[in-house]
Amino acid sequence: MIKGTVLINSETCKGCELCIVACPQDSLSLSQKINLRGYRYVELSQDNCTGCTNCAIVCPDAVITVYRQSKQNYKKAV
Amino acid sequence: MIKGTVLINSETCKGCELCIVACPQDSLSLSQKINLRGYRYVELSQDNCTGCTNCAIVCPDAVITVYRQSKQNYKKAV
Amino acid sequence: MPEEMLIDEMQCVYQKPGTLTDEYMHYCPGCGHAVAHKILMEVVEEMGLQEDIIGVAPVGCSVFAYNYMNIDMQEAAHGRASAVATGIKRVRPDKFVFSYQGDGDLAAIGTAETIHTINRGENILIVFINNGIYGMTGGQMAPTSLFGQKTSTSPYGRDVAHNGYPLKITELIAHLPGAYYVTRQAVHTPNTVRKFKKALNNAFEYQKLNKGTCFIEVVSNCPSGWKMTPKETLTYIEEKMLPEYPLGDIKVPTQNKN
Amino acid sequence: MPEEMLIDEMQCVYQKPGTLTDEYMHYCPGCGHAVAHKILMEVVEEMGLQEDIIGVAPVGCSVFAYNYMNIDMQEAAHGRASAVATGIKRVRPDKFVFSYQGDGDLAAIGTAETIHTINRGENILIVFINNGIYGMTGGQMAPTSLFGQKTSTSPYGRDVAHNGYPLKITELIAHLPGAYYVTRQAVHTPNTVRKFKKALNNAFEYQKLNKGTCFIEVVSNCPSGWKMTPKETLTYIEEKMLPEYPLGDIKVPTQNKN
Amino acid sequence: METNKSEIRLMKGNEALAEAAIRAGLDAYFGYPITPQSEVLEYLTLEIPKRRGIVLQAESEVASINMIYGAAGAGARVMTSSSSPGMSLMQEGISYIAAAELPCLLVNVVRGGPGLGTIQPSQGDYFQATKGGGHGDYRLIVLAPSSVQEMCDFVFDGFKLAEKYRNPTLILSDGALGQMMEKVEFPGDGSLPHQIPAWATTGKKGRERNFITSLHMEPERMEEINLHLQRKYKEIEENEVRYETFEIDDAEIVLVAFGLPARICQKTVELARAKGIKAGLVRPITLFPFPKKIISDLSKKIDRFLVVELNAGQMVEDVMLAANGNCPVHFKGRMGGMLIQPEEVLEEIEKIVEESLTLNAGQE
Amino acid sequence: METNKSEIRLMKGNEALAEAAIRAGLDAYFGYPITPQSEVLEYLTLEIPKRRGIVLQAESEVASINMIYGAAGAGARVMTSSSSPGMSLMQEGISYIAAAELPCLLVNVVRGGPGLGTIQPSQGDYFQATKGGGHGDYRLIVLAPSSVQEMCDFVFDGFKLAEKYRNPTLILSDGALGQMMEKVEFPGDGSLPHQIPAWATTGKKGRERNFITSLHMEPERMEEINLHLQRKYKEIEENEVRYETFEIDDAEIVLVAFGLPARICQKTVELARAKGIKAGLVRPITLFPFPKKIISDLSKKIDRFLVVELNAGQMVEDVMLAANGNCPVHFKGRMGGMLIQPEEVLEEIEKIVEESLTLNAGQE
Amino acid sequence: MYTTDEIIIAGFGGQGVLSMGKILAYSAMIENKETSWMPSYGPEMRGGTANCITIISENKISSPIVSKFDSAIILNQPSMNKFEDHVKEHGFLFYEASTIINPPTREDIMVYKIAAIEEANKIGQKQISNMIMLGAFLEIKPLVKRETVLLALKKVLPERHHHLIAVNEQALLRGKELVEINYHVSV
Amino acid sequence: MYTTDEIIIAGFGGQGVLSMGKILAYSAMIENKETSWMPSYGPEMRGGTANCITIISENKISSPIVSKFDSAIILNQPSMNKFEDHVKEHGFLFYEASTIINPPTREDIMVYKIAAIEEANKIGQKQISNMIMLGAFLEIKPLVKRETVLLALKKVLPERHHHLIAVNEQALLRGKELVEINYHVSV
Ligand SMILES: Cc1ncc(C[n+]2csc(CCOP(=O)(O)OP(=O)(O)O)c2C)c(N)n1
Ligand SMILES: Cc1ncc(C[n+]2csc(CCOP(=O)(O)OP(=O)(O)O)c2C)c(N)n1
Ligand code: SF4
Ligand code: SF4
Ligand code: SF4
Ligand code: SF4
Ligand code: SF4
Ligand code: SF4
Ligand SMILES: [Mg+2]
Ligand SMILES: [Mg+2]
Repeated sequence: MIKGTVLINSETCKGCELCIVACPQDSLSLSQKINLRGYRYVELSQDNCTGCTNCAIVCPDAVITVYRQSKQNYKKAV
Repeated sequence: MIKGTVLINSETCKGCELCIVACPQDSLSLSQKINLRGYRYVELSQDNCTGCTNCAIVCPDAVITVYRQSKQNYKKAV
Repeated sequence: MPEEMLIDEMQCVYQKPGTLTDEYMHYCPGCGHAVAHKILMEVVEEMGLQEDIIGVAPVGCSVFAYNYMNIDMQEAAHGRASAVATGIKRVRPDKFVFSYQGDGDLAAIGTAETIHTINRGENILIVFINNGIYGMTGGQMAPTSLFGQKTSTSPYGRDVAHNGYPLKITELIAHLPGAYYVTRQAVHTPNTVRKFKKALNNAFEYQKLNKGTCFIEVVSNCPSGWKMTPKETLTYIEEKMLPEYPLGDIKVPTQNKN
Repeated sequence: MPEEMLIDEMQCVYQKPGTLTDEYMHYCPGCGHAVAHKILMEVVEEMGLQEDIIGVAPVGCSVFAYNYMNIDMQEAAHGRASAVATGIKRVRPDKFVFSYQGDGDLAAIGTAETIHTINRGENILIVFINNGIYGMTGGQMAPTSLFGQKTSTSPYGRDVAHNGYPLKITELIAHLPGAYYVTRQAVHTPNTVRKFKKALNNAFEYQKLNKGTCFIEVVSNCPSGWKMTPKETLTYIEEKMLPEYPLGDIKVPTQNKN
Repeated sequence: METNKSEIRLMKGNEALAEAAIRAGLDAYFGYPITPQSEVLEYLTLEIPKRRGIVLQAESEVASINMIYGAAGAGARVMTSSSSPGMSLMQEGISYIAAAELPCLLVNVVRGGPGLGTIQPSQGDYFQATKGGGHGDYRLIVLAPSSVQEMCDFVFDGFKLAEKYRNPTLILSDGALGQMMEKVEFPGDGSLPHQIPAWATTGKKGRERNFITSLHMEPERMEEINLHLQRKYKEIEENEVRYETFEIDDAEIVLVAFGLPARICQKTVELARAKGIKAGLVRPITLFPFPKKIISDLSKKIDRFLVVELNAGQMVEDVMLAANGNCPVHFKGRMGGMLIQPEEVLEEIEKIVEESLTLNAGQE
Repeated sequence: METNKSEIRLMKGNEALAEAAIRAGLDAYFGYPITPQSEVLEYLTLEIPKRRGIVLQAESEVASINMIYGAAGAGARVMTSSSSPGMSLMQEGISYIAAAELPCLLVNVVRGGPGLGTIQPSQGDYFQATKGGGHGDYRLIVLAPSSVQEMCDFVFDGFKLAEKYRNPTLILSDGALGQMMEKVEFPGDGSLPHQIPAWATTGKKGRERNFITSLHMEPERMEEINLHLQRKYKEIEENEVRYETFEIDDAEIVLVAFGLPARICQKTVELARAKGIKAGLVRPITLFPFPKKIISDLSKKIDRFLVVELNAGQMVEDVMLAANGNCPVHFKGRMGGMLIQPEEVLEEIEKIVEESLTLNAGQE
Repeated sequence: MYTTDEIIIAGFGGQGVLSMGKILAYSAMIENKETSWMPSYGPEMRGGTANCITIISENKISSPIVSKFDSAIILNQPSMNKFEDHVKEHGFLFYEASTIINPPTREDIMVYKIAAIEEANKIGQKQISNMIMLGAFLEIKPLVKRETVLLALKKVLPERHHHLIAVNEQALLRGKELVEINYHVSV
Repeated sequence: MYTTDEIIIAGFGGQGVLSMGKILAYSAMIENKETSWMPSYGPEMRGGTANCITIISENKISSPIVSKFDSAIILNQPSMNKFEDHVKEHGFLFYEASTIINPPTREDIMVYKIAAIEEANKIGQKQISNMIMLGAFLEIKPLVKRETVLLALKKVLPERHHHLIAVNEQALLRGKELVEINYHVSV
């Protein structure tokens, strides 16, 4: 399985959970903490991310940056 | 052939000639005279009218009243 | 007069309907508006609607319709006749209500009101006089003007690339579920007039049954705007208008749609 | 942070496009507008249009689009975005122009402008966000609200007899010859987003080729207006919206239509 | 819900207006959502199905006002409401309605303009309301409420005046009045009976045909129509002026303000008097007809006026016209959705008084 | 057609305006037919394809004004024209354009209102033009031509002013000026160069993004916008006032009239002087900014003003505001499309003079 | 001779009413006079009468619309009914003999009955009846020179119609003759 | 005790900000006081903060919108940043302990830190944190009686929620206790 990870901007996350629904790996979950705007934000809660970008694609607020281990030379998966 | 005739209100006729085109009997023609509004108006110029109402139906200005010899008890042909 | 002698023995088989006033009509010689007025009022008379109907006149050559039609009427702002008719029908649902509109009025400035009135299925009749031109203002291009048609604002002919396509608003609104009966008629020959009359009859019958919006397009002429004699307009209608705007029913109620 | 260590060895495969500004978006959590903005700007970035494109924002929740899209933009009056886009495109024909509009904006107050812009075949893209509600003003009924849908102005549910039918404006305008490419997309799943992106790509390619109006409806959600959590809106879209507004191309260019 | 007796409630201005309309026998409402007045439509869609009348969300303000034209022409008691940009779209329709002399009630819950502006309260549409934003010479009867209670009361007054003069009446409110809650006491249902007028288009049963129009091609005829309208407006000016005064008897400086700012200025008058400044207040309630006479009378005995508005200076022109140079007229305004505070007005008073003292000192 | 040199022609006002617009470098015209101004669109559709620019018949006036907004925002030199009912429909769009500070030229060939009214000439839209028929505090620069020549000249002036101040300019004409033919001398092409302004939306090549908006949710920010606009209007009032005077040096009664009636009043002045009445004339050319100072100055030395308008009395308010009670201001108007004749104005003068004599006699 | 002449020309739409006024105005412009031409406009023209007011003056023209006229050229009965009373005292009224059944009755103006249509038919060019009328008018009221009118025609007519200028000249002259031999003065 | 009290209540949309103000206003009405309630409105509420101004007075209320407040009840950090400076000198500020990281720094006002959310969680009814806050507020500023608040609740809540009134009463009392034992006065 390809190894990936995501970087989450906890201050722009609005806790809508759409990324959580979209993640095929169940890697994401809502934190108990709230950010300055009052939202519980998303965290990577499991180490099984494949870097599939699904979460990032559906994230309305462009909160998520996705990285993938593969060396292929493309910038975006979509 | 059924015998008919038409009554033409020469003052409201605008001389558009649409009745002339519509008459299957060629019974109508434009007069040389002009009415008060400056239009040459239509006259019954032949005695072969059948009272088919075609002229009256297409007359925009409701200038023509049509009569027919038949004794059938209907008021309008359309 | 020789006619008068004859007449005594004859029956009157066609006369100006009593639902038209005695006012002299301001329309140009041979104008289809006048025919449409007359036929509409004939149907109103024959169906006995005169005391139970409210009409809406547009801004366009037929703006004075209320001078000629001997019924209660309102004159609407340009393009808004169907909104005005909606206002009337909503508060007087037991009355017959129709709007009478030109192509500039209904298909240009009034497009939104037309579409939404029909989409709501307002239980009214819309009579749409399509003469492919702005008659009243002196012959400018209408949304329904034909390809290449020369008008005072398309002096080199209507150019699709610049002015867009002749708008078949009737076909368009037929897709709306609120439209119950949609038909295209004409008034330039005795036969087309008879069919138009039948269509009007249908429309009022449907209105009585509360069926939704009925829409009758009338392909009409505008001798002045087209810069033709009335006779010439007959050919133009047959040869130019009808191929683009073919006559006939576009949407008819089906049995199961009651 | 463990991620950062990993990241050094990894490649970035998805990030916020540079064509979005750094502004925090005012949209409610989970709002489809934000997804649509992001994807639109991704396409603008990938196609290299950023310096040659002018967008038009509507009045509606996306009224602030110009704060988020890092391109030249104009904010239009409610319903008039396509007229504004027409004005821009006519004087800047060598630029890419799009309008971005909600269902109230495009399909209610702006109906006439929508229809006539497309009928003229203006060489622009119209992005139409159909969330079946007036988001910005607090959840009133839109022309596209569903049968029975409860909104703040249809508290007992949309009643066809009173409020009319959900208006399928996209199917309607597809009948206009000026419409070159008409498609209905969504943004609630990774897959629909990918297809939406492809559609945007097509539309800008066609615009480059001067093909006429391209129209992309986006079936979108409004968690606030629908009074649901964002997650719940996903089900509502699938179960209620899509049956009424099925996804897919409605009009595609055919070979012979070049 | 008991609606046949009067009751006190705590309510938003917009909702109070809507409730009042139902109690005033509203036959039909046509409108389009816009902040900050959408509660009117929302309230009516909730209540009317349970009670009586028609409420229809139109596709636009243009459609709304023309539906109003149709329904009013057919003799119904009708109302529409909107906020600034929406009112601008109605101007053609309003001109038609005024010209065709159809009674109806219009409501503008004004927000900060121009353009899309902001949704906060403003009085920037005074000119549009009182001088006719549409084309041609016409006037609306304009009522300016300053409390939620008046948002209710003026609905009744508005219908009454509209029907008495066959003239559209406009309630010129603002976003704050629309959104705020206050106590309001409603009259019971049925206090304002309504009959379908004889001129209405209801089908020509048993009479000559009625028609509603504003078209008169012959300029001679159109001038007659205008003369008739002008006579009517004159009559309205003679009979229907309404205003309130506060502490004007010995006032040296008189504030003039309408709507919410009038309440704020009343507080200012109290603060000023506490400081020994002889301030007073005139609050025009009808903006057309404008209370010229009281202003004119005062102008001959006071030192100065200070007009306070939430705009760049609009009613101030009417005050100046009435004062006709008899005394100085000052202006203090806030714009773009900003409200004004009593203290701010007081400061302005103090500044003016001081300036005039310096001026007088300089002249000596 | 030679267009690069000036030439004299006999032309309708509407056509002269259209020809002038082409010569002034019009990039785009968007408009909708309406009598009595349709010749503008007609002329442009005939000429522009042979020359330069864009002309598009829109589906409505609402669409036209919003196309203007778009094209002006994209930096083009643009114009639209209409007549009264059509202008009313544009009020929302005009408020947006004024708020977003987009330069453009608007033309109202006024007809008799209110409502559908008549197509004959009128000045019933003065209030709408000068006080803002749309919502919020904004001003148009308003030019009032009184000859076919000025229908041409003011197009150039209009574009110049609009672009100088980033403000819409309105030419307030009337049906008679639009329809009548007179001699007109045109400047050659190219006399009014135009560059795409830096703020325009043309694609953000090599710079930060530009955006055009009138939305400012924060009332503090919206107030700043308004203060900025008000400062601009003030500047316009200081710099751009234009008017003409005739025989005012020793005048005892001064007529004030704009547009066509100003020509008619000039004749009246001649007739009056022939009868020994010391009459004079002030003709405001800019209606906003209004020539307050000359009126104010005169008000201190003359006996009275007589304002003559083709309406129920609109500019008369601005005259009264400027005269500020220094002398009486009388009014004579015709409405509904009726023009006024020099003799009729003379009669009014004689009546006023007589009345004042009686009054004075009575007072002695 | 005349400092200002205010002329009404009225008749049916098709009678060349507007162009007659235009040609007068054009001629005045060529002769460096002040001039204005104001048509009746809008839908009232439809089927009804058309008219225009042409003013020719040595001085700046104040109002292009007046209600009393120095001269009237009337081509049909409805216009006669409407405008007869609007001719100034001692003014001039020219009217078309063949279309006007009820001649004017005023005795304080100069009245000229011109059979222009008849004459035009004789010449065989129906459309020039208005030039015949104009010829008659200019003979009595020489506001502009006949040569100027022909110059004006050259400017107004499209190139392809320039061959008609000769027959127009003929018409002007015929008008002049008609008025010389065949008029009725009622003052 | 107080002739007029101008109160701002501010927090996130979901924190019951508007209803807290409404209940206060309703209670004042029941006690025959003058009152007004003015919400922030429009799309700025979206995702951002909501607030309302409630005024309770013995006299007619002039302005429903003021910019300086006698009392502030602040439920989140952004509102604290925005409104701290708007409390009048010697005014009162109540704030939610669990959401506000940076406590107020002013020394010329009375500040009350209330752990309402925590307490509500303890009681097991998340939604009543605002009633706890209100209980605390009313203990310090007895503008209306606690019994009146319960009456108001009865009027405001739909019948089906009337069973919640008991727990609301509990919450009010808990607020009263909290403020008695656990506050910090900085003046
Ligand atoms: C708001 C407004 N815009 C424009 C006009 C001018 N106008 C009057 S009628 C008309 C169009 C008429 O065309 P159509 O609707 O096709 O009617 P027709 O005369 O051809 O029957 C226009 C543009 C107007 N009166 N009001
Ligand atoms: C002329 C005018 N009318 C009404 C409004 C109020 N208004 C603002 S946005 C909107 C509708 C928004 O709905 P939609 O277009 O569906 O956009 P959404 O917010 O759902 O994205 C309305 C009615 C306005 N600003 N201007
Ligand atoms: S990139 Fe894919 S696997 Fe990783 S968190 Fe996002 S959705 Fe889950
Ligand atoms: S989709 Fe984006 S905003 Fe929503 S929870 Fe996930 S990261 Fe946060
Ligand atoms: S159709 Fe009517 S108007 Fe036309 S010529 Fe015949 S009778 Fe006359
Ligand atoms: S009734 Fe028939 S036959 Fe007789 S004139 Fe008319 S069309 Fe001809
Ligand atoms: S202009 Fe055309 S539509 Fe109008 S009356 Fe004349 S012929 Fe009929
Ligand atoms: S109200 Fe609806 S459309 Fe608007 S931002 Fe919120 S969720 Fe999105
Ligand atoms: Mg037409
Ligand atoms: Mg929406």
